[in-house]
Amino acid sequence: MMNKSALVIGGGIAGIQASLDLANRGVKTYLVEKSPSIGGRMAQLDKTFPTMDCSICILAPKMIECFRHRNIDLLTYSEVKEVQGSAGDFTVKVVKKPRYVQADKCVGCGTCADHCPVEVPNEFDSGMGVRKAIYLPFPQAVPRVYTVDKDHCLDCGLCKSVCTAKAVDLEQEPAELELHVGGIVVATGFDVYEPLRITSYGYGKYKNVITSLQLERMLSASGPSGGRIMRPSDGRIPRTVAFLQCVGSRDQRFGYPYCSSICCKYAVKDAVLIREHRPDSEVYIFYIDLRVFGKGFQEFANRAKKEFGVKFIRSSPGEIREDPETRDLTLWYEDTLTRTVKSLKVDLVVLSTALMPRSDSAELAKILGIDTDRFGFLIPPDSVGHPVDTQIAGIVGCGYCLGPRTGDIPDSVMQASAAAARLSEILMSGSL
Amino acid sequence: MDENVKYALYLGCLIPARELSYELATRKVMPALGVGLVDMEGTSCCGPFAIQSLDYTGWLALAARNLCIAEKMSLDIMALCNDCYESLMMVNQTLKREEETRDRVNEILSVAHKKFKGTVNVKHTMDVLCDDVGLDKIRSKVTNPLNGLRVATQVGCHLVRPKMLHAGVGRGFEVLDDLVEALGAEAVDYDDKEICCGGPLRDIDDQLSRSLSNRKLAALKRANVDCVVTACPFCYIQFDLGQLEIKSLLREEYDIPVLHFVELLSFAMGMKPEGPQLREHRVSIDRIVRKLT
Amino acid sequence: MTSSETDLQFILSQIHARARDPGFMHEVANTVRGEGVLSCIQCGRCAGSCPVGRLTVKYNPRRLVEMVNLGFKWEALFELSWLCLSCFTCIDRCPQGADVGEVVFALRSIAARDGNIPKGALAMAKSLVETGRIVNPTTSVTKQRASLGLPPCETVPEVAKIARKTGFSKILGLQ
Amino acid sequence: MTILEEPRIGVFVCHCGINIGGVVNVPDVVEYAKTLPNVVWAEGNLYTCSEAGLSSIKDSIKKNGLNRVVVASCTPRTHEPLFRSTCEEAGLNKYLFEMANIREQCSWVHSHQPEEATMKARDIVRMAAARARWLEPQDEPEVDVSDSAMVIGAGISGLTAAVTLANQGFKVHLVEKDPQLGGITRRLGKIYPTLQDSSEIIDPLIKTATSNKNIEIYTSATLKDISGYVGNFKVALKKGAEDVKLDVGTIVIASGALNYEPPKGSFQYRVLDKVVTQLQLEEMLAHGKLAEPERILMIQCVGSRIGEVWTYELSDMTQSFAARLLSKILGAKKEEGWPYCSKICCMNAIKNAIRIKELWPKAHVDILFSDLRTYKEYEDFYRRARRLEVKFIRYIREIPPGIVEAPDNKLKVTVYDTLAGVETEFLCDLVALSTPLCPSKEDVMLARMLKVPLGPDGFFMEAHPKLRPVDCQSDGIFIAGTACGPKDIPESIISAKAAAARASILMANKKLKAEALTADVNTDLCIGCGLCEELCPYGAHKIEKGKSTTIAALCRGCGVCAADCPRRAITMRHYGDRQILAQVEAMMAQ
Repeated sequence: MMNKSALVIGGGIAGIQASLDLANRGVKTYLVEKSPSIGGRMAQLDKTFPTMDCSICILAPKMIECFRHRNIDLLTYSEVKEVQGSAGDFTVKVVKKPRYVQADKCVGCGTCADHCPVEVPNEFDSGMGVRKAIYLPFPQAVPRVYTVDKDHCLDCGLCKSVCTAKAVDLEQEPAELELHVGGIVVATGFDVYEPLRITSYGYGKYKNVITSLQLERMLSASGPSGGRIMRPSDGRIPRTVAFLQCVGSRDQRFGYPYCSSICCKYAVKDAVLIREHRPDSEVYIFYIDLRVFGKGFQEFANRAKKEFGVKFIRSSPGEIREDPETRDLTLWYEDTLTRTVKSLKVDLVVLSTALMPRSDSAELAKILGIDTDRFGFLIPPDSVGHPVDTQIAGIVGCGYCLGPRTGDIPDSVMQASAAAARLSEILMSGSL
Repeated sequence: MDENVKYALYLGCLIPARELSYELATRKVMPALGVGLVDMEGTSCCGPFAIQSLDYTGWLALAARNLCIAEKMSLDIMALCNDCYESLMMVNQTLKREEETRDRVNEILSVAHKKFKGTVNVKHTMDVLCDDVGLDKIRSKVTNPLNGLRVATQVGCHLVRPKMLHAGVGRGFEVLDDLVEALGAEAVDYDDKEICCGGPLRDIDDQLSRSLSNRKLAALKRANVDCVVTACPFCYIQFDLGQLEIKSLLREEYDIPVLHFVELLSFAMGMKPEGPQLREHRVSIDRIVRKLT
Repeated sequence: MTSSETDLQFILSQIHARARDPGFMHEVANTVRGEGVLSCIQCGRCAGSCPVGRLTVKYNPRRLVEMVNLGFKWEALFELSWLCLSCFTCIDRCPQGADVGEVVFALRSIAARDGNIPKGALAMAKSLVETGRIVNPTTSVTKQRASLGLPPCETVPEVAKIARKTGFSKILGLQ
Repeated sequence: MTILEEPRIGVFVCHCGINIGGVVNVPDVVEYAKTLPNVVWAEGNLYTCSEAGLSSIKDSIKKNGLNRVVVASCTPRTHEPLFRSTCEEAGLNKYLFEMANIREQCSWVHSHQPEEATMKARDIVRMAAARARWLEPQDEPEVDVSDSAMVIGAGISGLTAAVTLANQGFKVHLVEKDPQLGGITRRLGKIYPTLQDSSEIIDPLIKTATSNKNIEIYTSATLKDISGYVGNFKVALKKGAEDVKLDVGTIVIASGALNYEPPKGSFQYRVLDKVVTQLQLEEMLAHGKLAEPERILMIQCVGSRIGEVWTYELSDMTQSFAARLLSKILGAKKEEGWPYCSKICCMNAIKNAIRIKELWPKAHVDILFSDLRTYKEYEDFYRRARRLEVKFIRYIREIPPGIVEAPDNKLKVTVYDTLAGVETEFLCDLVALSTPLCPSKEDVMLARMLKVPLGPDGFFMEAHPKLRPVDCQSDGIFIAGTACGPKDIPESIISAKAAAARASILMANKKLKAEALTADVNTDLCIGCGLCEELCPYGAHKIEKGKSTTIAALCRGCGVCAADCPRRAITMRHYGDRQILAQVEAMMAQ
């Protein structure tokens, strides 16, 4: 007898969509998210391409829907520790990490954070802004419950004393719960490559060389700079910006050989946004092959070129040099289409960095007993005929944890629905 | 450090023929730092780039022959020249790695009654100074600290880059800076520091070769340094002799003294330069010597 | 850096199609150190790094590979490959491990095999085979060495034997 | 329209942390709200949407006998459903809830003018309360959803969608215009990147579909008419000679796409017989109709990415070259084709190149590309081709390759390689043009029949390109596979399964609540002029017995009919004139 319930691991857009489709299909769904809030990577983005929707604005309703859905149990700040059984009858051990804040009492007022004396680099802003040691990852977080970051907490107890709801409980213990589900959806997403090994680009050495995710946070109204693009070195608004594509992607030596397949698109989008933010700015995109495939993308790239005057240069620059006084950057590159070697002075360089597996993906795969490819992404045994199936019946994958087999947000959403369909097939009629 | 480190001294052909200053300084300094040097009998040229390019197997055999001599002495090789180092090191690693190449080369070496076994390693003088001697010991041996001396360094590509490729490890271009600072001098950064001196194009496209060194010298001038030190005899010639050529052909005058690092080290250790050493420098180093002694 | 007048002339000279050897890519790819030509995706990181490329458009490592793959043997062998410094910067930075710096060695060895060696390189090579050294001390230096008690630089006949055996002598046109 | 019972309005003003409270003086707004007509309760909440805030609303409904609720906080777009269901939980009809947006429309945009912002917040709350007085309970009409689906098209996507639905126990009618199943996939010999036979994928699928008792297959069938609405579509089709009528709850469009045929003469296509499309080459390979070639040359982006001028490339070129270029551009006649990137052509070309290289290692294969888009893990595929010595040459549109006949029936192709800056010639046995997938003309008819829109690129348009990639704007209709735009096989399968998932949700729930916000016809006033039927973009109005009626399930509440009815016989539920006027009057009042 099939247990008509499911576990979804990962609360990004893929996990959210899969949960909603399953729940609406009448399947009791447990959504387990490792971090304090669902939302995932999409919540970090400013605008989405090519419609230019505000990312969080179209995501938030879905997050709330998950939170409110009577068929969905939201288990945030929790991790899957053990999985046993087979399709139709899995037993899953989940550990709820202590938030040191009682979810049922916290009203999310933020008074605690106002009083907390500890400031920590904010991972949600990919290290650019700061948050307190008791924090809400971002304003639209779901659930709206604060979390104490014990690694940085001084145990001063200020938060406890100022909390009118008496929600803070610094003695909270981890809780383990056991779930019985019929199927499992893995949607753990991706990490972003840190281009430290590509020394000639000076990331980490030159302040004004940043990654594309850091730029997204800067562009975002709720980001560390309140939607203004600023040079980390002096806060000046850059006039000339250069995007470098394929940093860590299509790279046999320092990164990953595959194409991350979203970088060209978001680079074009960000370039247009920068031109809109500051019309007198010059934006260059250094690409190898401009991969703006998919619905509406080529057309958008043409507009970026014609209407917004974004400059496209087919080249992968050799090196970046920093002027020690002004912190301006000089790119040395060959324009491969005119075959001339040139140098270009810019205020800000944005590295379109590769997407890579979650640091703990191998670990999770082991818990689930499924294979990963040589990078650590989930790999469907038959990636053509059965693109979301893992080699264990009843365990399916969707979103970027399937690696470069996935593309952008629509791909993830489709895979999520497809994954939901696979489980429905199994749970409703036992067809494996 | 181990008190009786010994190395087979591989001079190559450029140094003993043109740069006695480097050889003499090395022969004085290394023992003083507790590094024994033993001369190698009957070594030939290492088979540098020009040759490597023309006949791959020939290059392997040529370098292997020199390695065999060190194997007989059962001593690791210390090479003074970046090209020698690069050439010997790459061949040593290739032959240790690829069996059937090794057999092919040994077959050729039979005409010289030699056989490559792969029992020794190849090091550059700078490696010996950093690994075996160590910066601390060098500091302790400095009797005449070079305080206030602004020194630019030219490491030379083949000391750094092949190592990164073949051994996967290796010091970056900062290796000489560390050593120079150990002598109390100031290591000055300058544009195009990591760029080639242009030496390899000598005799193939002199004009290009010159414009490269010219470019670097201009950068050195901008950084206004007292002198530039090198770890490679080719970079040395390119800068030292090069300044004369550039002066006459491009009408650019720089007058930047060029020294082998080991020379600078010897001064810091209170040793006086000998006659030939001074005469050899086409750009006079008197200024530096006076400053230091 | 903008193209100088001579460079412009050079570009124009390239625009006319020349006789090509369609098998050249294959030949280079199967020569020692030449495999790189098949890994290249023409991203241009090497050209953006090459010290020579910054001074002249006569040498462009990326374009060199493209010319090889198109089969333009003549350009590849005669004009381009000898301008490489072998400073290995391109190898250091190539994201594909295409190692143009290595490919150059393959090209030169092919050129040498066909007896095309620039004067400078040829002189060095001959001196090496005949004396075992590329640079030989002048008589005054020899004296000086003796007076300073430095070991003499004797010639090494074994090198000639080896060179004969590998066929290097023949390449150099020595008996 | 009259107020049924004396309204008892409760106003809940949200601080939203500092988002509102940091600018607007919330306590002041609360006190002000208390002074408004029919407001019997007003309070401030730190976060009205938090569990605390919500329970306070529920308590207050009971304690103070509220029969109208106003929440002054953020946007209804994200939070109205939340507050509505809260009211319902407290036994209050959800249409008696009204929302006032004092964040997006007030505190956020006036963050530097606290006083003015507070005044504006007062106005917004006053207007909301005024409207609340006139709110009426509404019940949402329930529609039965038939648990059978129609899938249009039996290619890889249609088959996948059908099987996925049938496996969940739904009845599926699979309609295919061709005599046999399998669509374009059958024409492919091999599939990238695995290079397995396409039959390995398609045959088992056809077998399961034909053997599944839940699937009714109609081949050589043509759709005649589709009417009705979500849950209750009525389909008329012709299968050969016989007429078939179907009642289905949902529809999946899997009509696929065509392979673009270049016009006669473009790249000498249909002028020289040795110029073929990539698909034709594929078939030649599949059926062993290709003799060992010396050289085959492939040209990418033929008929796709039209209208792209790479001016940035022209800018820096040497004068003499630019001149030659100009002549070419002026000489070249207007390209025909599509503006989008078909995204699968690069991999297809590489696939065939690899096959040729494996069959005849001596043969040369050159691929002329403009950007090589081997996205995702297909980069490995590209690398594999390079290792097999397939040559990739970057050409540009402005200098299209010239093709002429050459002796011993070869073709001479002249190409300008931008990466080498060299123009060169190739003698080849065959030239293959990589043409895009493009929408078929029949899609226009189909779209009209289904009353769903096509996008600017001619493919079916999804409800939202990011978050609803397989839904149509009209409920109950879903898009699978290449009908929505170029896709390769895994992507088609995924989208088909996704479409099935979305359709299954509707059918599994059997019933569907329609929005109460619909047109309401006053039959006493209606003269049956039919203007509403004509204007309604959703076909929600029908004239029956001389009077207009509304099909609630189709009505989107857009209000076009109400605005244009000459007799003012139509009003919109929940947005009646009185309710709107009350708001306007409240705005004017001080």
